Amino acid sequence: MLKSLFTRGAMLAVCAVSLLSPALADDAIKIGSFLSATGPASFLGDPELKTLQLYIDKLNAEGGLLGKKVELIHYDDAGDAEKARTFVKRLLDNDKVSLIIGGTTTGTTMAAIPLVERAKIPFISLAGGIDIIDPVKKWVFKTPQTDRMAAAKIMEDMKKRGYTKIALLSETSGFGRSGREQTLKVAPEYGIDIVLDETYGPKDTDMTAQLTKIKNTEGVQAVFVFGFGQGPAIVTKNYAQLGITLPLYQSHGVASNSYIDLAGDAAQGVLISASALLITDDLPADDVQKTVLVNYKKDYETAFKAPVSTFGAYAYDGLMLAVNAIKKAGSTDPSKVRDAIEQTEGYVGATGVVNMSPKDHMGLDLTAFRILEIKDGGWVLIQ
Amino acid sequence: MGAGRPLLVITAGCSGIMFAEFLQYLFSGMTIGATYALVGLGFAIIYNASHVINFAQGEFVMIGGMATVFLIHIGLPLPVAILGAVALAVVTGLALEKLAVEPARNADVVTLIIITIGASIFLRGLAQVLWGKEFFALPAFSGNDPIHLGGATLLPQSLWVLGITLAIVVALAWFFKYTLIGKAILATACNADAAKMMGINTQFILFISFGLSALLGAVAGIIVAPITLTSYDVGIMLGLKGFVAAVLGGLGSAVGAIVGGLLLGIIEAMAAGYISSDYKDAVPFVIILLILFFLPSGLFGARGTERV
Amino acid sequence: MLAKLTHPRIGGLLILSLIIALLPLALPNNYYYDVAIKIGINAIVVVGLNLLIGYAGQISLGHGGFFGLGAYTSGILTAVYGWPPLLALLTGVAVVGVLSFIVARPILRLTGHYLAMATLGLGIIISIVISNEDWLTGGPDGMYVEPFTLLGWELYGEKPWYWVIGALLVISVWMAMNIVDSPAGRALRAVHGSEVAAQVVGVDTTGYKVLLFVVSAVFASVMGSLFAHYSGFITPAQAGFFHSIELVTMVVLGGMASTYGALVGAVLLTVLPQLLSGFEDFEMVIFGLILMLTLIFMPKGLVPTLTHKLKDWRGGRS
Amino acid sequence: MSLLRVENLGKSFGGVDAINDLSFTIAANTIHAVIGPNGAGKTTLFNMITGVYQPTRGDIFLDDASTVGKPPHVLASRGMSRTFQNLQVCMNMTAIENVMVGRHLHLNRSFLAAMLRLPAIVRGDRQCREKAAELMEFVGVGQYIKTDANAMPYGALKRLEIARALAAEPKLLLLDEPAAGLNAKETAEIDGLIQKIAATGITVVLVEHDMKLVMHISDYLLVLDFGKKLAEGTPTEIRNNPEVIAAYLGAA
Repeated sequence: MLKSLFTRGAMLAVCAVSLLSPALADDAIKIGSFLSATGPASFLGDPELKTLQLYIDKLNAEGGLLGKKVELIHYDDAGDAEKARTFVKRLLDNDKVSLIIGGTTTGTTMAAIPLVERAKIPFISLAGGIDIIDPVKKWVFKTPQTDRMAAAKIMEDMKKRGYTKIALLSETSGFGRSGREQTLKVAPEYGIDIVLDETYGPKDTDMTAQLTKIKNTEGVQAVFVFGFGQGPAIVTKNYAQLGITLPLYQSHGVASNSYIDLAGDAAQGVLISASALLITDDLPADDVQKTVLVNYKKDYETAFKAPVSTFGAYAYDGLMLAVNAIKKAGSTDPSKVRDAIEQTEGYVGATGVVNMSPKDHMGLDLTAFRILEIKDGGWVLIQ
Repeated sequence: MGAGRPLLVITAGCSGIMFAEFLQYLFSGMTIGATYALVGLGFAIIYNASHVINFAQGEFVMIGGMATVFLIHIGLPLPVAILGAVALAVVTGLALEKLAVEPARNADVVTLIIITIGASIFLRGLAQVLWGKEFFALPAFSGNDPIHLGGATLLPQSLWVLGITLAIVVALAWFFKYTLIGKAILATACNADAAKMMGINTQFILFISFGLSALLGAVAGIIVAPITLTSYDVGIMLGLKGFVAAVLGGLGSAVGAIVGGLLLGIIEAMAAGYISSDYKDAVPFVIILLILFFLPSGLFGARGTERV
Repeated sequence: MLAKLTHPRIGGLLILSLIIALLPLALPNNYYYDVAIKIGINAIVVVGLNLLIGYAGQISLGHGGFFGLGAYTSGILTAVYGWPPLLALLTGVAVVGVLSFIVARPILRLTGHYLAMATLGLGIIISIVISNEDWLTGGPDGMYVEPFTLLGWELYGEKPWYWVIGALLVISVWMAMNIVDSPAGRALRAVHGSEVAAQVVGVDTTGYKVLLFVVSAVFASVMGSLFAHYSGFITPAQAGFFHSIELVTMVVLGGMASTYGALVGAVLLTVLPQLLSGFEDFEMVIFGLILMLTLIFMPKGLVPTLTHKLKDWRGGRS
Repeated sequence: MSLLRVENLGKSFGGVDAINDLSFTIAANTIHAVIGPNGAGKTTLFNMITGVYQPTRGDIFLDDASTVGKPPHVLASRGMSRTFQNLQVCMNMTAIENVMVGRHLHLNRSFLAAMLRLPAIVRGDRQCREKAAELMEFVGVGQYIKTDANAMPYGALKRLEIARALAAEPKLLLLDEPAAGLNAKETAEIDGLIQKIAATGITVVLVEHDMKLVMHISDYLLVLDFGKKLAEGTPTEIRNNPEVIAAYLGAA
């Protein structure tokens, strides 16, 4: 037994050496990535990783970039910021990548920022938190809309419908916490008063207690839920169970078909702020994003036989921004690539139209969000 | 008189809402608490047979829910899928005992804890590879139209959860009281050495208890999946809560585990409703610390003096 | 003289110092230094925890909480209130020391799984508080921490940290082994062997358990503080349940009641995720399997089992 | 003056009296035996004397000072030490370390000093180790000095417990069934050992079933039956006590 354990150990050691040593193909362009492909944020990280792999393979099949192969070096941080920090160090110091795309969550992204800033390597984050790009950090960019934008878009819609008193139910995950903070900040700008501020845990399986409280609070006109994963789906079901008839808003954290599948009939009439990807087929032909979205959706769904999600689209935009910038810079020189990303203008992406500037490292405006309503198990564009 | 009436109506309405609110918290708490109770019972059964805490208990819950979803997905009708899932969980439980716990029977308590933690990581990883990382919903057994009761609402599925939990408790009580194996398990729990001398195969008892608690876990996982959804990693939290329930009740006490589970669920719901939804997860732990400080062996745990 | 060298305290420390001194020759870049530093930080916590779990036989599933509390005390006091790092670290020690002392008596009256539950609960409460009070702690997304400075000298970058942590590791191992091989240490091991026997020869077993609980909590707090300054970024996960479990796993995997076992456990569990990262989705399956198999076949942990085998093998030859 | 005085002692477990209204005294420099059938409350009595259990009623005095309410380690520091019916050897330690634990009260117990391994600790430990080795020789397990406790035979472990108890340098030594599980030859050796211990001026109290041993070495006997005192006196008196013969010896 002991002997076999030793052989196993030896094999592992051999594996280790081959895994740890920098890849041999030195002439390839190395793009590093760390995503939460497993763990609580895996349903964000998983499509992100798949998208990166899909399009890098495509790129290579078409002859690569600047005449070189592109190599994706990816590590799974499982949503753990400390793991992410070590993997970023590994990407920077050991794998010597030219650019990093990754950070599924704001927490993992924040852990990476000091390292990329010090290493002076461009970094495109796929996480939502506004703190990532506000204040602007020289080497850090991001592709998803911020949580502040999500809050603003929803508040805008509420204001339009004349709601002034709402209840907020947010998740105690990083996503929900930051979303709550931004909502509390943005609401007064739209003259909206948050009369009840409740939370639920990311692993909670029952939110009827919080919803009962909301139901019994006088004067609430609408409810805004800020969370991702299964939580919002359970909230939606509990909402229907309690027979609450107030309008229910959800954030872009639920922007995938699986939310409708999970919540079932209870999702009828739910309003969300989301990217146009969810309504690709219904988009008017003259919508600027139409072609991009149709192609991405087709590519992804053919390759993985699974419905496309807006999270994968963040990775698509991240990769395209990087590719365009490397092409424009004509090299992988980090500072040239960084400048090129910062100069991105009019890039039509899967999330929105991106116009970066030294003051804006995301480059999206509120048009990147649409208000959708769930009707009969599908998404309908409201505005 | 005319001025008094509306006031009366308001107060009555107010207390009516308060009562309905309380009832709602109670329903939610009991539904989720029943799940904790079943998982806690699984902990108690294995603990009784071997003084092992099986930290992979939550994974049985996951296997129950996920396997049912998967079997329905490949086209089996719900009842068959449920049976299949329970069978899979039981086989996993038995294999876990045979392959992982039995070879290390004489190891330290902490070592066994870590072995079962290793097993739970392994099972979770396997589920993730086999069944994916998404969340799934099981269809409710009998629709989603809420039942209204005293101003509060209850899903038909909650009745299933409470009913099945009750049925299991009754069945277990019968099993322990009237079947040979049941009695043997009790005897082993009471005094393993004496049981061994009486000709009871304690090794076999441990084997059976793993199967039994896997069954309980799987059933819990299936009956709550329509309400709470399921995914490859639901076992972590449910396992932890089940352990809390088992300790709250006094480890090794079946009644304790049931009461502990229900209590835990109700405390959580009440804490979320009346205290703070931010701290509702901390409340059960504060309570359990206080209980352990004053009743070092839980609510129903055996109290006695160690013989030296 | 030779006999002295083969004594585990002296010979072992010599070898450990030698490894720490020579290791940089084999570390090609900062990433490797980073892993080495994390090994060191984990090892020091685990050496302390091993005194409690391995030697005194008291389970704790809550030491992640003390680590996190140390990290956040340092983080908050330096970043938000501008305190000097050393003072913040000592405040962390005081906070953790007092907290662990207050809870130790009621907690350590418990035995076995009840003790496990109570420490687990304590750790979880700490992590929930850290995660919820985001006005102070940055919430679940974590917070940035200033680098460690002492009298105007800034400790920054992997290489200096490597030497600091390396030196602390040698000192910690030396101190831990001193404790084990002393009247106090024998008393503790006797508590594990037979508590009542220890009591009737005059060992204040509760007193020692409390003391050890506090000492191991303080080990964790100090390393939490240093980790916060080294990494520059902390999240509530540092105080979380999984971190606590990870620490206990290091103790058990390496071998309980073996200070070098604690070191080996820290090395393995820190390096393993780095090795397995290439397996992507299979990482968890393989990790779980390694954990199970190791402990099923070596229930006493790696170091005690292997030294035993080595002894047998030597004995068989002579 | 008596070394140990027990007054109206009682102990109930869940309403059942294990010991009831028990009074007796033990004089210094004697060998005192407690006998009685199984379940008579002998071990319970020992546990109360050494502070492992707290009595429900009554009082115990060591050197005329009450011991009730004091934890075992405090009583140990007042000169009491004991062995156990069910072995309580620390199997996670070596044999000699077990004995060294016995000297706990006579050593520098400071944690800080131990952590820094101050010279005083090193010196104290060296002397302690020598003393422990002497004691192991004294009780007749000298050949196990370098052995792990879990590698020793049963008979040797019983003696090791005695050595550990002696290491504390007690005035009063309580031995709970020192000869249980031993063969005739080993029992005879224990007989000699107890007398040797008594000869050094230590007061010995023992619980024992082996009547031959008890009658041979004891100066004085206390007979318990169902938690009550049935008789006490010298071996000769006990041997001729009709009540004892009826209830105990006759029945056996």
